Amino acid sequence: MSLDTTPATGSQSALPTEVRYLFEITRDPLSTDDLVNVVLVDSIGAVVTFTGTVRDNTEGRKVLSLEYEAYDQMAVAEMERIGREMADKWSLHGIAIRHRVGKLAIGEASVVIAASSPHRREAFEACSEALDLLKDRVPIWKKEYFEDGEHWVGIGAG
Amino acid sequence: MSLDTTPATGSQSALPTEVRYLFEITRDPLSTDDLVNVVLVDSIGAVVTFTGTVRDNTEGRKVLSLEYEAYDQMAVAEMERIGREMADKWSLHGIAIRHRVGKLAIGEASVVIAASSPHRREAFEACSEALDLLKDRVPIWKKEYFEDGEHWVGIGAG
Amino acid sequence: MKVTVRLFATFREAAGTSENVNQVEPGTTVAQLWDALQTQFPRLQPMAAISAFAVNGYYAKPTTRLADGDEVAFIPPVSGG
Amino acid sequence: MKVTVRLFATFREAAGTSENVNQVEPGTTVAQLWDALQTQFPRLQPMAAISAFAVNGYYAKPTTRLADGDEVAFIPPVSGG
Repeated sequence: MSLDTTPATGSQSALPTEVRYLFEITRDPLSTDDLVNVVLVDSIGAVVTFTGTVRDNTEGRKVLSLEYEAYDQMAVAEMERIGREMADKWSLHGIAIRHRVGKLAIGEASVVIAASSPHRREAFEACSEALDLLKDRVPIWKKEYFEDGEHWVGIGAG
Repeated sequence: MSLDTTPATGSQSALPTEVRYLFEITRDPLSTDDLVNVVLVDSIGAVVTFTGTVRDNTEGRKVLSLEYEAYDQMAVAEMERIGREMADKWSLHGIAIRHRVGKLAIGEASVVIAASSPHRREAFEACSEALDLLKDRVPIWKKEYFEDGEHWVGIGAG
Repeated sequence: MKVTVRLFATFREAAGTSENVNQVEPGTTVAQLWDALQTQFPRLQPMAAISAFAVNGYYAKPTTRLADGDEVAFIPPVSGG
Repeated sequence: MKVTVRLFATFREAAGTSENVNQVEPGTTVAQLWDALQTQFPRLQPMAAISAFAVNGYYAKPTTRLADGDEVAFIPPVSGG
């Protein structure tokens, strides 16, 4: 867990002098409100969140459950690199990323990202781009369980 | 209050046959999780939310509080028109908009929008566009209170 | 015939009322009713040009003709969100 | 010198272990360690080409030379989110 407030180097915004950060891997159920509250400060007017959930199907095939595995320390470090990059690029006042690992049931949340800024465009762009970067480079893996088997996503047959 | 599930006319998605909707004006504090839970169904993998909050400054001027007023019935009807338009355009499985009225303190949420879809791009686009349309046409007005006066936003001096 | 007028935000404050029942002639347009309200509530006059219009909860043109029992709203620039 | 190997997901299952301490010569590269692991755990061989590499929590090139005590992770295609 990494929760702190540190100077926003390179931020173009005069306010605030501190950016709110949280980057975490957890085995517990996720709440979107928890992350909204991390990034919600008086100087902002917009919070955008992404909540990823376990879908009951993939490419027409019925999914029973998912299991996430992470390289915990590096995943948190990589999320923090992404978060600080987004905070600088989009002049955020806060960004938080929490990813759940372990076995998840259909409809449960696997990841929540929250980004806050004085204006809405920056918060939308930052949240969307943080998600793209997370999917591209944070060392987390997803195993899909079907009625007739299981496989690690993105690895081919398994 | 308007909470129902109705056939998604024009939706290109095979799943689900029902779209989750909620459109509401309230005087009570807002929770982002409440709206996530409205739009979260088994067939989706992505929920994007926007939470608007009361910023402590506007154009360099210190804001003490805000007051929102709505033409309640038309505001709900207009939010519903926007929500159904977004659901059709972006093949959403759920969209919810709740706007608070009355006097709000700094840091409190004035509006929450949540959009859900199987994939992330549609949820981001729908949430962002719904917000633009809301700001453009939903009959809600905001009065800013400063240390030395007050005015209705967008009306000029007052 | 009678129509119900709804006024909000800066219009409500200028007129000193949020709701008003007006007696109008059949065939009256939204714009004509708005003119009549400017006369009735002179403090609305400086804001005459910034209004949008709604009839029964739908945005309407100034040329829209009113029917008995209509609810007509005069809508200052919105600022929700 | 000694390095700690971390294996995840499909690599962990193929090797039957998530962590392994390997004795390597000074100057050994990440790619050479990966080759050695293919020999040690033949079930990794069909997946050799899909790995990315990290040293001490940072993505690294296959040509990166290892130091004593390094933690080296072999990273199958990620699928978080």
